Amino acid sequence: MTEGPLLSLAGVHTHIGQYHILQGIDLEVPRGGMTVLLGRNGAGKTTTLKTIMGLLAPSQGEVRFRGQPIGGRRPHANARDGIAYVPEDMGIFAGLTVKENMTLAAREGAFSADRLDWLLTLFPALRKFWESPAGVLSGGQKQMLSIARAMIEPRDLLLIDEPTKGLAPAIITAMIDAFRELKRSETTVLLVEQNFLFASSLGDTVAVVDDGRTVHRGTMAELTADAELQERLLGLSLEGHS
Amino acid sequence: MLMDGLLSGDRFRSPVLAGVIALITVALVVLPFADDGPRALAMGARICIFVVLVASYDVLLGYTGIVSFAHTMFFGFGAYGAAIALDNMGASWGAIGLGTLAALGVSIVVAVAIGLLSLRVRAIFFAMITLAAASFVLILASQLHEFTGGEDGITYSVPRMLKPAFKLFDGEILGLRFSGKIVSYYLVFLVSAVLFLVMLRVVNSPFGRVLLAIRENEFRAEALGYRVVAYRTASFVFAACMATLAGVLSAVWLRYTGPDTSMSFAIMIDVLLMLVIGGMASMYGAIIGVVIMNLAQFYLQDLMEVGMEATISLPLIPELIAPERWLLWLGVLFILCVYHFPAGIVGRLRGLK
Amino acid sequence: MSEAQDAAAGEAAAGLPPKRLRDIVEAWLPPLLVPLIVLVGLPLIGGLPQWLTLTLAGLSMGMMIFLMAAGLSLVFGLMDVLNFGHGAFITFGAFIAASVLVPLNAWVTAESLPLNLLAVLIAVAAAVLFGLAMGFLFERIVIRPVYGQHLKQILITMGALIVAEQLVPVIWGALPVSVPMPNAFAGTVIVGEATLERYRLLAVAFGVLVYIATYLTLTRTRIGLIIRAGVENRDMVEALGYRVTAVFIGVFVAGSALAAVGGVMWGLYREIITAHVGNEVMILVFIVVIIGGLGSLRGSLVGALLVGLVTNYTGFLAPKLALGSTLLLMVLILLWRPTGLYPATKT
Amino acid sequence: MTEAHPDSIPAVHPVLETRDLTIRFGGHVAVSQVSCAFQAGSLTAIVGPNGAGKTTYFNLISGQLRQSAGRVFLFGEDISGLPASKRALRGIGRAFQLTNLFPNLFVLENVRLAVQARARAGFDLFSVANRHRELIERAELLLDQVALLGQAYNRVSALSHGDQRKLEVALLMALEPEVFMFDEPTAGMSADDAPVILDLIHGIKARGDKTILLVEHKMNVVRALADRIVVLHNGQKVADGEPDAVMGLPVVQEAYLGVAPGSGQAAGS
Amino acid sequence: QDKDPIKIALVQGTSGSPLEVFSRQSQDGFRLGVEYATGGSNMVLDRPIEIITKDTQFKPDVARAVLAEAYGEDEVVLAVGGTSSGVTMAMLPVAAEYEKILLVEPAVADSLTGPDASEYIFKTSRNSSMDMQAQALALKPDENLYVATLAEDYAFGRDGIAAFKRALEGTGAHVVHEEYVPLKTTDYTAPGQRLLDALKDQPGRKVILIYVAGSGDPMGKLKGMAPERYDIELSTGGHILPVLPTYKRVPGMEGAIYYYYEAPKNPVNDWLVKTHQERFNSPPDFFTAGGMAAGIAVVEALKKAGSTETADLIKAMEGMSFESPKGTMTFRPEDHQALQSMYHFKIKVDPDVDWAIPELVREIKPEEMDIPVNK
Ligand SMILES: Nc1ncnc2c1ncn2[C@@H]1O[C@H](COP(=O)(O)OP(=O)(O)OP(=O)(O)O)[C@@H](O)[C@H]1O
Ligand SMILES: Nc1ncnc2c1ncn2[C@@H]1O[C@H](COP(=O)(O)OP(=O)(O)OP(=O)(O)O)[C@@H](O)[C@H]1O
Ligand SMILES: [Mg+2]
Ligand SMILES: [Mg+2]
Repeated sequence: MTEGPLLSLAGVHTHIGQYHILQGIDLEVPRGGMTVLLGRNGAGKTTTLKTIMGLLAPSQGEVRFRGQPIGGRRPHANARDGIAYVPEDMGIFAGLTVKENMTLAAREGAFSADRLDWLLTLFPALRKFWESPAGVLSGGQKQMLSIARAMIEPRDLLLIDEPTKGLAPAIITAMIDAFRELKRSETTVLLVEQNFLFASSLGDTVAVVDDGRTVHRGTMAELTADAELQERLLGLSLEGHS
Repeated sequence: MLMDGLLSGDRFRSPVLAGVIALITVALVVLPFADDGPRALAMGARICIFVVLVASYDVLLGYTGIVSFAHTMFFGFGAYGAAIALDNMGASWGAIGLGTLAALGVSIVVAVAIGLLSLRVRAIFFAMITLAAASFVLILASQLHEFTGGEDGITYSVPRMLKPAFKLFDGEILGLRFSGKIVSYYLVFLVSAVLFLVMLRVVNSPFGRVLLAIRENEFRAEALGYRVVAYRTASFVFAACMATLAGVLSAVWLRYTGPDTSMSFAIMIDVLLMLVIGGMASMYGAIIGVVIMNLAQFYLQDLMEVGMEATISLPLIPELIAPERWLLWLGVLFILCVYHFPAGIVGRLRGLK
Repeated sequence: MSEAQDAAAGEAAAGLPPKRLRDIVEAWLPPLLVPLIVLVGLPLIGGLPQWLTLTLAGLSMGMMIFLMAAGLSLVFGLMDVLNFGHGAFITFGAFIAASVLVPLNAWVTAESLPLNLLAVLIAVAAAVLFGLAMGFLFERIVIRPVYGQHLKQILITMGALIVAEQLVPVIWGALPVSVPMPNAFAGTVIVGEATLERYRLLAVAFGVLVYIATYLTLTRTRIGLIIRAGVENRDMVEALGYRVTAVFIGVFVAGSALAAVGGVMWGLYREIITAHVGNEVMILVFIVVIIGGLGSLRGSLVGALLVGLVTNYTGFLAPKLALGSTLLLMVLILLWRPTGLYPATKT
Repeated sequence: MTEAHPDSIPAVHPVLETRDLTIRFGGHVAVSQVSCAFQAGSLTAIVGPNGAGKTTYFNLISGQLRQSAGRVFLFGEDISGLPASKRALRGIGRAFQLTNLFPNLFVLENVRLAVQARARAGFDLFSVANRHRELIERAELLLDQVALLGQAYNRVSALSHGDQRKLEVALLMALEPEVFMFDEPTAGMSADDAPVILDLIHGIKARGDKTILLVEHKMNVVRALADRIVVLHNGQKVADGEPDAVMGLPVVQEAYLGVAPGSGQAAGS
Repeated sequence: QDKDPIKIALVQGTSGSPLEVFSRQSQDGFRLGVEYATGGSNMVLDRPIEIITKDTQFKPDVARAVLAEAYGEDEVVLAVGGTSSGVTMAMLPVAAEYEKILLVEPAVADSLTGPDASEYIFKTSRNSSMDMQAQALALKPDENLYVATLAEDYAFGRDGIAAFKRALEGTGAHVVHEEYVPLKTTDYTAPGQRLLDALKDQPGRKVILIYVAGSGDPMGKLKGMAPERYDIELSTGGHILPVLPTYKRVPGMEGAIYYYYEAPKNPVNDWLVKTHQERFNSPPDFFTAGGMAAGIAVVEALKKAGSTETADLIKAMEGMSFESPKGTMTFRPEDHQALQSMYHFKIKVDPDVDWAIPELVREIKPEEMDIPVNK
């Protein structure tokens, strides 16, 4: 297997219907690290993840996974190849129980007991509602289910779209720990996140998207250190606001 | 401005569409002058009546998202109302009026009952309940044959003014003798036009917008303060009344009413076909769908006859395009329509730049 | 679905504070309905032989309807696809039975149960093959573009139905066709004073077989889960690594094959078939599927048996009501349980 | 900061009050005997862990769910039996946690529908909707306020997640209710866009006569806006009071913020 | 100018209903009839006959429009049709309006020559009264006969049973039970049980008379309930060829049939059977025979009238007798119904024939039947 980034996008364009949404995304996700994708609402972050997962087909440019081009490959093939996806709308199956939701994610059959235990300890609510239809979960609990589902089996690459939205601070703290643990197990993560604190405490590298284009790439350390850069790229003025 | 008012501000949003609708309207107006033969007139009148029927179904299906299979039942109430009144009271305008009122009364009661009882259940259940109600009424019509003439239907006569023998005035205009047939054609045309414009107004009113909202997301509509069941029932009743009036028109025009002209499931399917081919959630779609289907019904066979004769030596093909198989091709057209023009022909025209 | 919609739906199912007794009754009543009606029927009908005849006929008619409804229920319940074209598969199944059995006349008329049975099995196999092939095409051409859109499904499958019905006379000619009944199934079993056509026994056996096979497939495999999830969110199931498309085709094709088998059985029962033979029973089939609760196989079975019994009993007790009886049954059941006897989704 | 204090208004009745509000789902009690009164001009933040019952509490107030026990009062009147639509018309406005819009209608039409509901013009069958200039202008104004005017003629289904959240808020604003209920209005909103919404909420509060309920997990937002915090935990109200006092309570620190008492640092802020 | 063709319209449903095939049989028969009656020249009054077909699509409104078109625009001399009674009913007034003849074929209902029919309506097809009278005669009714009837619950079914009972009047036979089932019934167990219950304890000869149109098979289903246990016979009218295979279950059953190609013994029928076999490779059926009768009637009427004027034609046709595949038919002047023979049959099963053979017992002549005039 080649060295180099686990996932790379070069000059990716994506259309949805007649709309030209992505207009040149360049991205490299190093193996074993966590890359954070930042950008304002409507910038094209979600579209980028969908394009990688195969839910949208790029109209131009290259998507490579382990060096192999995968642009336009069907999502199930990507999933079997080791990519897991936590969509923005969580994508849980409301009519299925929590258990069934998880069962579907464990494609190889039975759960690994340890891993399940680890996830259920991380998200205790799931244990409580194990046999309930996922539709009755609270907003945050659905979010937890979606994340747990993506992590139930070891995967090489996790694509996660805004995991912390709707989660209580306590859970977010716990999740930071969990992600650190994941990182130790060599799982690569591409994260879209608005919660800068969460992102900055986990991310190694960052890319900022605006108007369907990558406008900045660099390390997280660089970005956290440079307030001016933050201001320019992200308008991180929340602190001073209210 | 006047035009805009008549059309309730419902823009064509496509020059082709505007042209086609204008053409159809003009064609319907001058039709008797061009061809006062029975087939042409029958087609013209059928188009007018079905425009009302299909448009009223569009209010339900396209705008409110209610799938009902009982729409022709209301059409039948109207037709039988007028027919039974004319049959029993003799050919008078009073009979038509009374029949209409009685039919509207029945339609409103039945529509409110069905609406309140069952508009709360899931769409598919509602569809089944209406299907059940419609087949029940159909059987009723055939069992109450003293009243309805059963399968044979009722033949009756209409006020003198509408009979072929009647002359509105002596002499001709542009070569057309204004017989009662022509008078009743124009009567049908005018009433249909008015009903159509009324429906156009309603779907473009604030009420119409609420119907769209309910179709899209009834839960949220309720949360905004719209009482969904009330609106749905209102929409159902309104559409039922319009269908009833279309039924009256049909009864007066045909001078015959029977299950096959008014209530049968075949008409329900025709209505569906017309609506979908024309384009749902657009009143103009109803016009286009009705015209296309009627042209097909009256003339596609002739075309296929030619085709069959041309291919008579080939295997299977002449079988497939025998004139009797015109329904087959209509079915194919229909599938292609749902497939390729999900918004019907109107949607397609509007999509063109 | 939005959270509050879920919540509202959940409320309906979960109900207010648990009332123990009521819960128990609610849970046990549906399966008990059939024996209950059979029991109530006896004093109403009066005579034991009449009651026995009607009950056996009702149950076996129910089984035949179930055979036709099973495919629809499967497709409807698992894939949420409302296939108005289902009737076309029944029709084609029946015509295929005729086409197979007529040339096999020697076997059909032979005085030998194995030969008779073999003839029927060949007809069934032909119908299954046809169902598989047509189902495949149907899914690709007609159904594929309209997953998740009920309205369009109704429309497009109706279009397909028209086409299919029109194709029958092109293929088989416009005259009614007779389906020869194999010798062994032609007679009647007489039990005391009660009678039962032998053919109905075959139908019951077939129905039970199909029920068990389908039930096992659905519970022993993950297919049910994948499909249910896929209906809610296809993309997500794909993203979990399943080839939803293939699974959906599989289920649809299986449903179509079942319909065709139902058609064979129905064609044999009707003896004379026309292009409308499938469509004629569709209202009944829809009613059964709805009474049962969308997509529940068990529900369809119970629903079909109920319909079979109720039509036979009312046909005997009050013939005027016979036709309305199924509709009435449906309305009553929907008033009691707005989502049918066995609602498939648990929310 | 110009804050209207609850007690500065002569409160005959609280605007909104719940008494012993309870709902059970089977055996699970999602909201348990919550009693709370909300005064005009106040902004109350409702916080609590995921699954604490916040959204369910909102559903009970706005009528999406029917309580198993307890009562809801609006201006002293018992509205517990009213359907959601009637409550909306009486002034209970609600934005949803998970976006809940009319996906195939234009963005403008979404807001227009809400404006029209407010104007009670729904059963107007015979006027032309497009001629109600005042309704349309009002809708446009609201879209402008949430920075969505540029998208007015896009279909909602083509909006990004964050933009849909903004529209959700615009619909609530359009209803001009007496009680505003926001369920995590800024979830998924970028740092650029969230302030727009927070400004709006702040603007409503500043008018001083509206009652605002806010569910929010971002502590900095809560601190900046709320003048009272109610904490729900396992469906029960476990704390209620001034922000600083409530945030200091051990139960909040532990169960909600997930930090050992006293360490004072929360990840979500 | 004399060579202008004489136009005749066949206004029948050829699409949209299972009955469409009957229309086509009828049209084939009509052409054969014209051919036969003109000696193969297709000329009458020295003018060629031109046949125009129009599809009613089984829709009354379409039917009226195309019939009016035929009369008004195509200027046909007369029209023949339609197939279903309801649609034909709707066509009647059009004939009166255009003052031209409508020859009803193959629709059956009595009401087509009833009060709504004008002087312009003639009918070569049989009517339900004939079916039932013949059926009654085929039962050889006497005091010893006990009948229970099964029919569909609508005008057609009830009228048929009424006609049947009329036919039994004065014979002393008893109708002990009338069972009506909803249209489109498929399971006949319940009505069958009621019929058995009603009949089984009666004395004498016990018969269940089945009068159900459409393609359902009540006879087979009733047979399945073993009525012979109680010495109950079944009896029903004959049917078109494709349905006759189902009669194999009831060997020996007797009833009356409208037409079976081996039944009538006359030159017209011989020619028809031979020609049909040659051209279509199958024996003729009900509606081929009916269509042929109509074709012959039209040609004979034109010949007799010597003109194409409607008034002349009506005068010529009233009381006119002509030879058809079913022997001599006569348009009776009172209601213009063509009186005709029916055939008493007994089912014979021959393993080498695909269908059950309704073997002729005897021809029931028109004079034997008392067909009411209900104008
Ligand atoms: N189905 C669609 N049709 C048309 N445009 C779309 C569609 N889906 C998304 N878009 C547009 O694509 C752009 C990018 O959307 P995307 O969802 O990728 O943004 P995002 O960066 O994830 O934003 P957010 O932070 O709000 O989730 C937006 O401007 C959106 O309006
Ligand atoms: N219909 C229902 N049936 C059963 N349980 C339900 C139902 N609706 C909600 N619940 C449960 O009630 C609890 C409260 O849910 P709620 O949505 O109110 O939480 P929340 O406080 O809004 O959480 P979050 O912050 O995650 O949005 C949850 O545990 C949920 O699973
Ligand atoms: Mg996004
Ligand atoms: Mg919540």
